[in-house]
Amino acid sequence: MTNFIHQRKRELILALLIALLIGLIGVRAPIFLTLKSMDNLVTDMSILLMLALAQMLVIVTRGIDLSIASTLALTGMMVALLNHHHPDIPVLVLLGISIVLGAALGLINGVLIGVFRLPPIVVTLGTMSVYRGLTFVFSGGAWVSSNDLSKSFIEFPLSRFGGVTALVWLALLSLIVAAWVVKYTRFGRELFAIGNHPSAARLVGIRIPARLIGVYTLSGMMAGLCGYLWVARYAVAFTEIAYGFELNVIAACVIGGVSIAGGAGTVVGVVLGSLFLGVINNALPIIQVSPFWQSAITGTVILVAVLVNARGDKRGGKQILPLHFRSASAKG
Amino acid sequence: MMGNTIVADLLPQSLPDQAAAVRSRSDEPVLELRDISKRFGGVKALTNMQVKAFPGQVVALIGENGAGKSTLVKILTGIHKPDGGQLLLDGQAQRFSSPQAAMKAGITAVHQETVMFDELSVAENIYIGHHPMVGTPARVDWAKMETDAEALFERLEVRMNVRAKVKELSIAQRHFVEIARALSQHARIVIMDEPTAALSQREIQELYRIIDQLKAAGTAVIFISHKFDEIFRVADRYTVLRDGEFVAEGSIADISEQQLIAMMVGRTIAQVFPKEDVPLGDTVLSVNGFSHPTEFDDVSFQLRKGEILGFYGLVGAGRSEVMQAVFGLTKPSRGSIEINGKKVVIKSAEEAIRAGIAYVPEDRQHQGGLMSMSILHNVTLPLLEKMGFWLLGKKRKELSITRDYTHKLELKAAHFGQSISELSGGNQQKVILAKWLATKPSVIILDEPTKGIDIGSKAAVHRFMSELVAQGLSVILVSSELPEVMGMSDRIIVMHQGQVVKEFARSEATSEAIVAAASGVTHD
Amino acid sequence: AEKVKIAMVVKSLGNGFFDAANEGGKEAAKALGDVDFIYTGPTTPTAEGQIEVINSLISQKVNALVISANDASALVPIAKRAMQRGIKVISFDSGIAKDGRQLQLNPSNAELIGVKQLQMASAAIGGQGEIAILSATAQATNQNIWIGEMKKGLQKPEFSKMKLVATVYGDDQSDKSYREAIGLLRSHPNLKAIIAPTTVGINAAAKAVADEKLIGKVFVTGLGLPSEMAGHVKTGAVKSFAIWNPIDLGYSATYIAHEFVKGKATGKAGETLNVGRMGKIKVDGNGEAAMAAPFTYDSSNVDKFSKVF
Amino acid sequence: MTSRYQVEDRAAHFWKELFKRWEVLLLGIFVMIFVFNSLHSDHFLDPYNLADSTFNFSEKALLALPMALLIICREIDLSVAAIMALSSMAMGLANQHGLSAYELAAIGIGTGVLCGLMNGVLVTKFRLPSIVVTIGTMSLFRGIASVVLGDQAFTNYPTEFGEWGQGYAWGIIPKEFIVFLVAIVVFSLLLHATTFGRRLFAIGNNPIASRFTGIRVEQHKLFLFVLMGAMAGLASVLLTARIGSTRPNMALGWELEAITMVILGGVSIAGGIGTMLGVVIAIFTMGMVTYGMSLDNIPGIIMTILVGFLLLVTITVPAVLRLGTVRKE
Ligand SMILES: Nc1ncnc2c1ncn2[C@@H]1O[C@H](COP(=O)(O)OP(=O)(O)OP(=O)(O)O)[C@@H](O)[C@H]1O
Ligand SMILES: Nc1ncnc2c1ncn2[C@@H]1O[C@H](COP(=O)(O)OP(=O)(O)OP(=O)(O)O)[C@@H](O)[C@H]1O
Ligand SMILES: [Mg+2]
Ligand SMILES: [Mg+2]
Repeated sequence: MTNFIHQRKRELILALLIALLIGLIGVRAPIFLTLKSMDNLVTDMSILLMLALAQMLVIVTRGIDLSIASTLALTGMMVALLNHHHPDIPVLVLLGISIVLGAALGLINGVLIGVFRLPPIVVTLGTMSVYRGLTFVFSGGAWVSSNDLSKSFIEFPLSRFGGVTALVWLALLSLIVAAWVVKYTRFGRELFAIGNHPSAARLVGIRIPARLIGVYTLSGMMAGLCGYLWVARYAVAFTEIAYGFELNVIAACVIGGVSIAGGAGTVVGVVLGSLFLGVINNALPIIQVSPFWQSAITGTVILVAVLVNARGDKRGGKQILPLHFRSASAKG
Repeated sequence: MMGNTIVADLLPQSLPDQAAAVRSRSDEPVLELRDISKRFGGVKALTNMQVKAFPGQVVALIGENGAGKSTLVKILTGIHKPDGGQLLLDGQAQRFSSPQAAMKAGITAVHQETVMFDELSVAENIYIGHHPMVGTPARVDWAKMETDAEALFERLEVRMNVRAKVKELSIAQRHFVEIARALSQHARIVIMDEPTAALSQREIQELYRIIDQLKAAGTAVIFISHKFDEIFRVADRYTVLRDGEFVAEGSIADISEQQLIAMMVGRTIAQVFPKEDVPLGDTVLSVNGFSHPTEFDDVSFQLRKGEILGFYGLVGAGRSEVMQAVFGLTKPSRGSIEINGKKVVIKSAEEAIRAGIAYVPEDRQHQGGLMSMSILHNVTLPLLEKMGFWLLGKKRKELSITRDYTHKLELKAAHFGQSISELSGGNQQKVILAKWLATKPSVIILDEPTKGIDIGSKAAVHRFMSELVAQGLSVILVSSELPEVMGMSDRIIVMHQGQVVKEFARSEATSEAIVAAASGVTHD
Repeated sequence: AEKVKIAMVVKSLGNGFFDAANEGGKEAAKALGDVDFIYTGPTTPTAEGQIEVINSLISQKVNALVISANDASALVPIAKRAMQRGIKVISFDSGIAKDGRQLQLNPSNAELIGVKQLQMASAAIGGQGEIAILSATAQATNQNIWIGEMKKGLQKPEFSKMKLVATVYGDDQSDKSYREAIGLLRSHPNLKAIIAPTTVGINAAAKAVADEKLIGKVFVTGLGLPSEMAGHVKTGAVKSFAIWNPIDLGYSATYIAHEFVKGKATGKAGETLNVGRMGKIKVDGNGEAAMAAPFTYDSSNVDKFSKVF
Repeated sequence: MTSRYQVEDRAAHFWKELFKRWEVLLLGIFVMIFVFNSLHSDHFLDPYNLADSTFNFSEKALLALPMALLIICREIDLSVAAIMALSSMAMGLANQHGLSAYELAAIGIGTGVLCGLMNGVLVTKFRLPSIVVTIGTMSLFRGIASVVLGDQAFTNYPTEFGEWGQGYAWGIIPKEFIVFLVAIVVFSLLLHATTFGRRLFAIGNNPIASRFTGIRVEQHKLFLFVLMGAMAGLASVLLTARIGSTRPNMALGWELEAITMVILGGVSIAGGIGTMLGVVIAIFTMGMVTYGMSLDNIPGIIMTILVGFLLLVTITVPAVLRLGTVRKE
């Protein structure tokens, strides 16, 4: 038990903080504590959580995927246009298409990073611009708005099964899959090994390129899926959707204790990190904090969270993002 | 071999059929390399190299730094692809397209670099890359992985918590994890690239025992070391290489150390520890009551001008930590330093250098070398302060300093603009030594200065130490090699668990007494 | 003869409103015959982006600039430089400060726009109850002017039973606007109407009301494009909304710019401008001219217009 | 004592190596783009137009130069654009009290220094990864500007102040551009001709070994963050002067543009490698690409595709070549 507390110290602190925060907000605005409000909160944070889970797997390998928001926008726009022009394609098919499209975009990242050994931050910075630009090209800069979209397309994310929205079900499913991948698959375990010591991972025979291709494809897939969900949920698609959202996703991971230096991170932490941001985003309008304060508060929260997380964690030789193949040639 | 490892056959000795089969034709090499060549850009690492490994025998690969030993290991394990030549397994030609292929073929290695995943558990470190799987859909079988790992350590007779994260282990414990990993893979051929470099005397004995177990089970072992006592202790055969080329091979029983050395360096080396007597001067450095909350306690010693002061102890005794505190890298909780009788406060390495102290760290990859910088920039780095703010037009001066010091150490490199990651382990160490000598210190602390250095260069380092003290420098030599400490030191301080337990004058030092003190045996 | 190069610089590309204005501009160019019409703007609605675009237009030696500004004062220096080089500068929709343009063409009059929105809200909720405003970014010039006008309007007796309880900003991001709208609905259980004088905001607010199952209890109104709003009118989340005709606005601005280039207009106070098919418009003392009152759309006409813009 | 080995002073194929260098490749791209633009557009080669085009990138370039130093040192600062907004806000506040242009500039740069100090302290004293710290301070700095400004804008800066951002020297060269040129010289010398610069490379290469070699790693990093802040403050002074107005959303997204310039310039994101020459060529290349395209009225977002593509291609081509040679072995 004490061992458990010791190992899960970060998560426990974070969970306590969130409980405290929810309590405080509840005192100020009791309406926040209603079931309906909570339902709205979890629905609202679903997309963030799904993307953060995928991003965690990427960060664990010492990588980063800055292109997710652009991937989301591009696939969202594509399925919206598809729906506009061919309203009879069933939603489930569109869902599948968005996943495949996202996977293809992620695959490009994966190949550049895994096969050509390019730094993830640079590659995804590049594809971030390219994918966002392509969204503009395909849409001609025009909106696809609710009137252009079919009813079933728009309704799916918020349709309820057993009283819970489809968004939340999908997030739960992603959560279970992510937890399984991390704990019980070779793929997941090897991602951790790669992040811990890339050159050593190569020496024990881990196929790093294949694993990296896999993880970036997965990240793209998730972004693609969220692309459909986002567009359907807000019933509109345009070039700028989810602009800058990748930073929220990374912030959720970081708050959840995923080490940007790679090799460490837990699914529980990511859930808590997403919840934290979700609570703040949802509560500020409700407790009527001046909108001008929101950005400053979010920034402070991120800083406090990393300060709390970082105590006692002295990893030397940190880099912006350590690379996979750098130390491979360093001999000893 | 993927998912169905059985505890009972983790160690080859419990594979009677295979072992018997192998033993029956032990005059046939299980592994043979023929005419292997490998270049890295312009560097010829190996030219027509050949090696044979026989089941149940240990073959020692002997060669100077940069001779190509590690490169050979990497070819054997599928990490590098040879440019030419043949690799025969049981007489069949093979090509390894990947590390997995080599592993499947039964070849595993304990590499010269540490291959450890800090955030993962001990058990997982052993099975990473070949996790046992169970069920459909297949999932990692944690329970089996942990029991198997426990069984492995039981066989090795090493105590280990297999659930602990590797970052919590000591250096020696990590080494056993690496060995356990090699054993976990049913290897028929186990390669060990300088496995003893970081081990203490007692742990080395453990390793010998494990190697004997492997031999008994019919495993072929390829053993790389620069220490001849070890080679003569464990090896059955030897293969010597020089500058990437095959020189000779044969049975260890038929050869002497001197002959091996001669083949290896292409000449004879007169004396390995040429300590010259130098008259001792006044005390230059005096450390009084140094303490640290966790690493060491109440350490005091004096160093005189022209003296070589040896520090001996088992790995983890805290010698490095003391030296790093003297050098201003960590803050002692108590204690003071006097230089030339004057009290000084040293709060950073910069101040230590200014006070005339140099520290050559033991971990050359992380603490010593700037791996992707050039030889030139590595050597002149600590001198920058003296060069002033502007560097314009000082390249010639930098070059001449670099040339001077690397020349003395017999550095083998193509040019000074080469980044040191391209050098062999031993040559990297020489660059780092050159860097510190160039600061012209009055006290130089050498932490395992000859770790991983070949015998010829080792002699050069020792000769150089003698020269240094002859010029009036003082040297602190931290070493885990008993012959080196005894051969080179005027005085020997022995540490045990963070404390100075005994001090020996050169005349009264015997290896038995020193080892006993280092192991914490008190018998006064 | 030499063609007249007229460039329309909008707040950002990919905005349905400005795309429609572009149509109007092209129409005017065609009608005038001797015009080379350029439609451009930055990708994100920032003043710096617009300045870069204007910089390159100056290099191309266009004859006139027709600008909807992201920041009234930030564009003044670059617009002045354009004028120094003999380029006519006209602002439309969202204006440049007086020094930086020769004429500002308002789509309508700010007071009319403010009052119009109050009227629509009042009609939807029976004249009384709590209302809130969901704006774009806190910096948008025109938004702030209209919000100011609405606040003034609320002092009038006919709107006295309506109470403005909050003004929030969705930054023209759909997720933020949506979340802000939900926040409004949560924290003000008695809220009757949300006025969103921005196309992203009105969409998000309508979606939020629909998702919260508050259709019929809370009404959304404001400024939006028929093509984007038709769906929400059908669900009943929006009873009516308003917008001036952006095609006419683009047409007029382009037409007037041509008049300036040809020396037929100067922007003096009291001058009467000839605006082709739109008739004549008078310049007021501030160098501004107003086009027309905003037009109201509801279920009776939205389908017809949604095909146009 | 003589060594058995001969070590040359420098690589035998020194000149051959030189042509494989990133900077040479980039220079080639730059020349190609320049020639293409001149042939394609009549307005491009006009000296006044070329001079004016520098307005579009001079301030971003001032961010890119210190960013290169930070990245060489294995750190990054994503908050630079937010620092610009906060500095501008501080100047706007000061301006309301009627301070002179010089005092305003001092306040702008001073605010930048304070912001940089905060980043630096969080990174060096608390040992937090800079990418995380600066994501946080990015929100915080812009947030403070937004709290203070609300829905207002600060305007009415003194004429003399505006002249720094809008004015020309000798009637043709923008004053901003001259500031940028001076900064190029200063930063190039700092990185390549001083012990300070050499130490930055060492730190980027191996911070632990650098510390063991007597380099005060943390102080150097702290200084770089402060320098970055100061330069962001300077960029803010110029931008505020140029547009004469302060809003919380100013310079939005510039941090990524500055980082793109640095990476395009061949600075390794892993630290320890890079030259100022490369960064400067990259800045001009990007400037000319976007200027050439904007003369064709190509929308900015299409330009971002091209810049993203350029970034991917310039890093991929050497990687593909490298992979090719590895295969051959
Ligand atoms: N990745 C590489 N790139 C370039 N050169 C290399 C590389 N790996 C090895 N070399 C060169 O190949 C030669 C052989 O190196 P290797 O590491 O095999 O030596 P070694 O015998 O293991 O030496 P040591 O005893 O010092 O470990 C050296 O000259 C080295 O510089
Ligand atoms: N339990 C441990 N967990 C993690 N690291 C350890 C542990 N024990 C020792 N180490 C590390 O191993 C290295 C060697 O230990 P230390 O420096 O204390 O011993 P030493 O007496 O200097 O030994 P030597 O110089 O022979 O290696 C140090 O870098 C230390 O941080
Ligand atoms: Mg070796
Ligand atoms: Mg030690």
